[in-house]
Amino acid sequence: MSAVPAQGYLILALILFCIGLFGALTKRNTIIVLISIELMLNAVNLNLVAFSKYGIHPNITGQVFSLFSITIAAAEAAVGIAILLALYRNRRSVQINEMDTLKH
Amino acid sequence: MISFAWLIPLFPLISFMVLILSGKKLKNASGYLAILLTGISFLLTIGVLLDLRTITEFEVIWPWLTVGEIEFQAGALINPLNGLMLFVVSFVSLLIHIYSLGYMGEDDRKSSYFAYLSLFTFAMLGLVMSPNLLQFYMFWELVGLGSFLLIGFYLYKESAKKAARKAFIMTRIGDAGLLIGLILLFWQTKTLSFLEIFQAIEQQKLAPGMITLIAILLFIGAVGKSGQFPLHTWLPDAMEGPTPVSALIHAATMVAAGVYLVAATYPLFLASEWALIIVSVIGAFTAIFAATIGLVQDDLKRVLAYSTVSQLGYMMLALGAGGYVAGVFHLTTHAFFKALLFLAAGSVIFALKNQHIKQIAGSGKHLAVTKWTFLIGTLAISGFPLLSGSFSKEAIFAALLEDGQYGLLAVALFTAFLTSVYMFRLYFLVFHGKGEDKPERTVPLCMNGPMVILAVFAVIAGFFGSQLADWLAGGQGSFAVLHHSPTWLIFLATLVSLGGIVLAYYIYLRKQINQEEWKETFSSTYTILYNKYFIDEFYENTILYSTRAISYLIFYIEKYVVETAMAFVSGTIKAIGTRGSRLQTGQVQTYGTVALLGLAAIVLFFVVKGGYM
Amino acid sequence: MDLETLLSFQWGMMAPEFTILITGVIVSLQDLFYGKKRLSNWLAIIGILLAMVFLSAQYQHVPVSILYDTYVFDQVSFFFKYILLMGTLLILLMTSTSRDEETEKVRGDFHYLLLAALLGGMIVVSSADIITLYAGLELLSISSYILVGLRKYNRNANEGAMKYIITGSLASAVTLFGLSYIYGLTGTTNLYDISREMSVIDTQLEPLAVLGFVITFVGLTFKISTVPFHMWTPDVYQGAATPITAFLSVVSKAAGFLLLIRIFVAAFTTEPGLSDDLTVYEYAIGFAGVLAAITMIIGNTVALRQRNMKRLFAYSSIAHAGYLLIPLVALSAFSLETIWFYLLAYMWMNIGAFAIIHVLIQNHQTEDISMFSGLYQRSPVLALMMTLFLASLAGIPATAGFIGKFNIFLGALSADPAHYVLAAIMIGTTVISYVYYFNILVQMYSRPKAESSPIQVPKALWLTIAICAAGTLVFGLFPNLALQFFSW
Amino acid sequence: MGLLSLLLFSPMIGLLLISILTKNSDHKSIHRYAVLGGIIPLVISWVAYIQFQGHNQLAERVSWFSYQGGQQSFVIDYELALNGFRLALILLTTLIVMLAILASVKQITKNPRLFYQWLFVLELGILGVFASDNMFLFFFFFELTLIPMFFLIGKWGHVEREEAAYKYVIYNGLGSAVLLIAIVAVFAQAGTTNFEAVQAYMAQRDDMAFQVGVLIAFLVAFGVKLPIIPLHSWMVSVHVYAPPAVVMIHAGVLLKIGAYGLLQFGSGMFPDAFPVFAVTIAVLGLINLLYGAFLALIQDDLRKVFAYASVSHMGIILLGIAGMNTAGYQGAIFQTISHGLISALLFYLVGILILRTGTTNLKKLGGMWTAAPVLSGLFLTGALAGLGLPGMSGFVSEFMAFVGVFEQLPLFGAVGVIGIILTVVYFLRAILNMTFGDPRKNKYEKMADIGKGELFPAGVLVAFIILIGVYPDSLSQLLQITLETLVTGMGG
Repeated sequence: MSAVPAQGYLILALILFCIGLFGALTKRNTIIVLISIELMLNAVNLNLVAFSKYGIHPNITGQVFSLFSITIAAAEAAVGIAILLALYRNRRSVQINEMDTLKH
Repeated sequence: MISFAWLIPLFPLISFMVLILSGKKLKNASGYLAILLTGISFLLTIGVLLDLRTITEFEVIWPWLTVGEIEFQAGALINPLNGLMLFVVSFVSLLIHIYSLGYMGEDDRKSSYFAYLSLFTFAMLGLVMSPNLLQFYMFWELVGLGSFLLIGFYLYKESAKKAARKAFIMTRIGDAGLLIGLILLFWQTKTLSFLEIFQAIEQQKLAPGMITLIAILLFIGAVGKSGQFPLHTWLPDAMEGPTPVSALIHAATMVAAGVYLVAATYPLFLASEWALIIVSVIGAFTAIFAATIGLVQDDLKRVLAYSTVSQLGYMMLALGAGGYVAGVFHLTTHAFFKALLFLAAGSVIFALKNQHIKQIAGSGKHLAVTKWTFLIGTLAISGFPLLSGSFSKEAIFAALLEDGQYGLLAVALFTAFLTSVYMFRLYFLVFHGKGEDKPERTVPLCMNGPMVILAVFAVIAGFFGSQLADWLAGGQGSFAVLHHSPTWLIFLATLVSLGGIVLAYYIYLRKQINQEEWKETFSSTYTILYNKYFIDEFYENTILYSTRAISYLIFYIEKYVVETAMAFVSGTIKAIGTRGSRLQTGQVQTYGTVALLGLAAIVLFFVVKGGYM
Repeated sequence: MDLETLLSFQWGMMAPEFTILITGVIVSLQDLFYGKKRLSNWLAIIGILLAMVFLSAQYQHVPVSILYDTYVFDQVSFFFKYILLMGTLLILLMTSTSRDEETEKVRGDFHYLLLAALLGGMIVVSSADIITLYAGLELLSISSYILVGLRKYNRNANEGAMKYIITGSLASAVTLFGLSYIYGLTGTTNLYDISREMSVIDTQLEPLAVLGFVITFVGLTFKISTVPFHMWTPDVYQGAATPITAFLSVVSKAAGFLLLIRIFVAAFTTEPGLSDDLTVYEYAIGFAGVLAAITMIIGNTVALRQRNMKRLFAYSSIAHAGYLLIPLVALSAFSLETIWFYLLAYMWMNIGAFAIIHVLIQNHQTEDISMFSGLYQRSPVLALMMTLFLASLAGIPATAGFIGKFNIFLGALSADPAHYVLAAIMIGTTVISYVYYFNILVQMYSRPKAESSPIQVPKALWLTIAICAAGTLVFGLFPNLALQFFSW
Repeated sequence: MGLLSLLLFSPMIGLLLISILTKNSDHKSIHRYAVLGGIIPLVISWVAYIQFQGHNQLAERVSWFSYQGGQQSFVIDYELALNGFRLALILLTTLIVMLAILASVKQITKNPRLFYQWLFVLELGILGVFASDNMFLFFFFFELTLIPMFFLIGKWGHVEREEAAYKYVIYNGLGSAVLLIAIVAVFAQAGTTNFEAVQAYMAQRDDMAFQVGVLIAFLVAFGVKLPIIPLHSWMVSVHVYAPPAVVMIHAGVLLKIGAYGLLQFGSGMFPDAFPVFAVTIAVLGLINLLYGAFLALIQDDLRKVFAYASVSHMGIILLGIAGMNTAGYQGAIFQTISHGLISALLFYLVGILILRTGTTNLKKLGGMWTAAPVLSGLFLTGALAGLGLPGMSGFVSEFMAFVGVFEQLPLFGAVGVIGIILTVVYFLRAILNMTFGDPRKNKYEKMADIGKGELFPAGVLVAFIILIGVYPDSLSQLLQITLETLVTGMGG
């Protein structure tokens, strides 16, 4: 057993998640927002791995799950960047707060 | 013959339907058609009366309306009282149909006129032969309709419109009482048939208080129809109608229907002391009250109208004092002489085209037949000895005396005095004096004829008092007694009547008593009387005003409460929409924040709910 | 896992999925090498039809699961796959003769992306394992992101796609976070195992179970666009091309609802539940009622203010999602039936309405409500059809929408305890919705026509509209067709 | 297909005739086909009447759809059946729709094709409401009337027609919303929506609180339709702004759904709980009666007068229902039919008046009789019928309603009777101001009287009004069985 209890990982993950969330909701640069979201996903991965190792029923599934989630996150990020590129080509800006022609 | 009695009202109905549907084409023939059909009714009535000497009561009924186990019926009930009324109605109606031929001869809407007249005759005939209160009520309303249509016959006149409306509404107020009364009676006795109701009363199935209540409610109906105080104001205004109509409806028949109602349900009233007292007091008050107004009115027909109100008060007074026969007797004689007076007045108006007695002063003397028949009528109503009015009035006085109502007797006598005064005022003013206006047209035979016939009846009808009592007793029972006056009372009555005539003679013909001076001395009294005690104004300012006030109150409730509530609801919905839409800023991070806050709120809720905090 | 085990699974059951997969591959290759757009369209349509044929063979088949219970074929998956396939088919029909210049350029992408999204949806529908579920969900989502942004020279499309992907990623992070807790508590990702573990869960860990439930649920509200993850809907719907909007509102939403059913109903309703004799589901689902209420109110009231048709339908779609949450809150024996029927009805009426909007947008180059003005004079049939769809959306009888609402109602009121408040809010907001639906009717029938030129309606679009109208009407008049079909 | 189904769907024939045959026709032939389409249901409904007199309820039942949920099954069938009340309402519907079509021939000039199409859909809905034998089907058709009415008001109405149409939709939508909740609540308990089956279920279950709750919902739902104060403002707008031909149907038939519903749903299904509401309904009835009457007294628009008169008359229906006995129910039913005929007549005449003068503002009208005696006479006839003159249908119904309410609640009855004095006042005020008086006040001196062709619908309505008034048993015999079922459940 490790010296660090399971709660430690969970709390770290939670903090990481919140940092990501904060970044995603406040940053004006869309790239940063996408990165923040990656951070949130990674927090989840941390959770999964921690549960997989120190959970009530430790097993390998959690790690498998995290592999899936990493892969999917990568795809998501790629699509995100692609869309951002298209947007940038049209608008010459990556500022997220300038994307507000669609509203009300 | 009597088994066909139910056919009597149908002829006028046929007349009405034919005239209303195709009257325009019939033109002049319409009058003759109406007369013909009314004449058939009259002949049938005579036939029925002949039968009635042997058969005292005849009833024919059909189911009319089934309500579960209750069955309301329609049909015809012929008993002596109804038979008498049938005779009066069909007879006077026939005469007036004939008279109208002349009076309305030049009117464009003659066919409508005769149609309405037939409708009224139908309704009135149906009314007096109703075997139950429901049918009675229905025809009661229908005569009101006839009256309404005829009052408003000159519909291009604003005053006619108002008068018609007023008549309908005022009588409807009374009708509401009648309706409540009859429904109450229905739930008490489970029937509306007159005969069964009387049985129920005999068997004392009803609580005394209930009887009183019902009797008073029925009486309210009678008050409305018979123009008794306080619902009398429509009757003088009803003079806006053509004069024959006033003669038929507002003198002889319909207004007497109230009296007839009390007479027809007399056992009910007899069972309640209070009801009788109220009837007699209202009657007496109306009698004197209307007579005083009649003293100062300047419109020929209005004087007659107030006289009618007053005489109807007499009849009520009689009935209230137990003078059943006296009341019905006076009803009958009144029908003749008042119809006569109106017809005579009608021919004055017909000839002179004016009905203001001061303006036409004396011009009546150019119309000989009219003058003499009017005089006969005036004498009769004033209670001049040996004319019909004197007999029926004496019967009333006798009934009052018998009942011990000395106060009311005094009132009645004083009213009789006033009656002679105002009637002879009318007579002297119209038919004596300078008379500068020449008649514009002559009165045709078809108008004079009915007047003469009625005059005959006005003279002789009084002699049949005791026969009438026997006749009525045949059907109704113990209360049908004709009271006979002691000699002193006859003497007193005659004195009172003659005194009035003499007074009128000195004031209006000899002018020895200066009326102008009187007017000034009693100017306030005069003003009050001239303005009919300001009753109309009083109603205007209280009932009408408050009705309108309530209307506007509700109008504002509608406008501000109901509509505001609605606007509030729709405003709230719109406001939510606006807020929600404003939240949609287009900033994706706002969207995320909202979601996060939502999540946080939910988590917080569960944390609190689970008790972890 | 050796080959023998692998072959022992009944792969035949996956024939529809394979068909879609293969069609997708073929279409993408075709697009790459030949670039014949019309061909792509027909290929996709044929593929879906084929898939439907394969699927039909599974009617009344006993439930089967493959890959160690990660992928199941049961009644639910069967019926929802039907909706997904049918919906996509209708949308493909709708676009088959599209004149839209912008979609023309990207036609091929459109087809295989649509098929990919469809495949994602089908995987979601059949998954019994969180991992597969998640993979399917993301396949659906990512394809949708691209679909929205497909018109890459259109600023609105860019913006919509960007908003979509940011909100979507946020939501999927939240979902995953919740799912990770569920995994942590039960040590498994298989829904059946989870449900078994949930019934023996340690009392101390109950709060965590509730937390996992709630967080996952909120994350998934993104997919069905209900409060609180609903705000992307109007922007994305407006930004996307009309057929894609239709796809999002019908197919993607149907998959989303099944996801909710799969995860929550399968995994959290086992007895005995928490220490106070409630299952986790019963304990926690109440909040979904509140979400449903707010969703219905927001969706319907904000829609009142819209003039842009796509935005209006976005809010309407939010509101409908709110209605659909009710059967989940008032969980009963026929909740599933109810949701399915409603989604089916919603598919007919919404795709039908979008098809007409699509036509009008192409004819007018505007998305304003005024495009409907005088439609009755220009094309009575189109106006009549639109009336039918709107009536159905508003829940007027003789349409499938009415029966759908009636089912929800019956479910809400026959549950124990009966959800009178939710039912009242639902019906009350439905009445509010009359106003904006009827606004369109007024435009069509009472306003002077905007242009006198006749409306160009491609034949395939007529077909779409006709099918949708028939569906709306038939299922409105003879709901038993569907209800009997469902309860095999 | 049974006769009732045939009747129910017969308006579709008219709809199809109009839709298929008149694509490019002129207005004249459209009107002609519409008349034809209106006659078909009329004829079939009379056939049904004849069959019914042979004691044939013409019931039909086809299973429609059902749910299996756990132990309970929920069944909804397509069930139609007649009773006297329903048949009377159906006859009223087909008649008034027919007459409304005749009225439309002159009054509807804008897009008559679409007008008639909606009109036939509306007729289908109304017939369905009255023919259905279960609550679901009732609601189905009830709701179905919403869209056609919305258009008929919103497209062919006057001035504020669209506001009126929206008001109509919102109020009625809310009303039917409440109705749906109640229906489904009952359905969820009983597993059926058949009227009789529900009654049997409720009698055996004996859950007073539930029944009272459901009844409150019914009261609100039908209160919107009837309408009961304060849920009435939509109805006034519709009366004023909808085209008169449509108001004929609206006031003549549609509002009657409220009364029908209260009786059928209230006392028909919850005979034990319904009497609890006797006093409430009586109070509401009185409020309606007086509120409507007082407002009708001061309106300057003839249509508003008639609208508030309707409100007032609905009070009498409520009073009759509050009687909770045969007489009261029969009065309410009579009033339903009678008011249908009378308001159809009045609004038919209003339509003609508008054709002549373009206005119904009483301040602008006056002394009309000289120019148009027959029209004025008909107006007067209508008003007299409305104010309950004996010999016309209004009296019979008012009388019975009052007889009914007097048994248990004499005080309410008395106030009600006094209230109907006001009826006379407002009707005469409006009609006499318009028809009587100085002809020089008539700005439309040259207005034509009612034409020969236009006389027919009015004549038919007057004939029915008088028929019922003179020989009410013609209607009451039809109702006996209905009333027995309504009342026996209540133990009296």
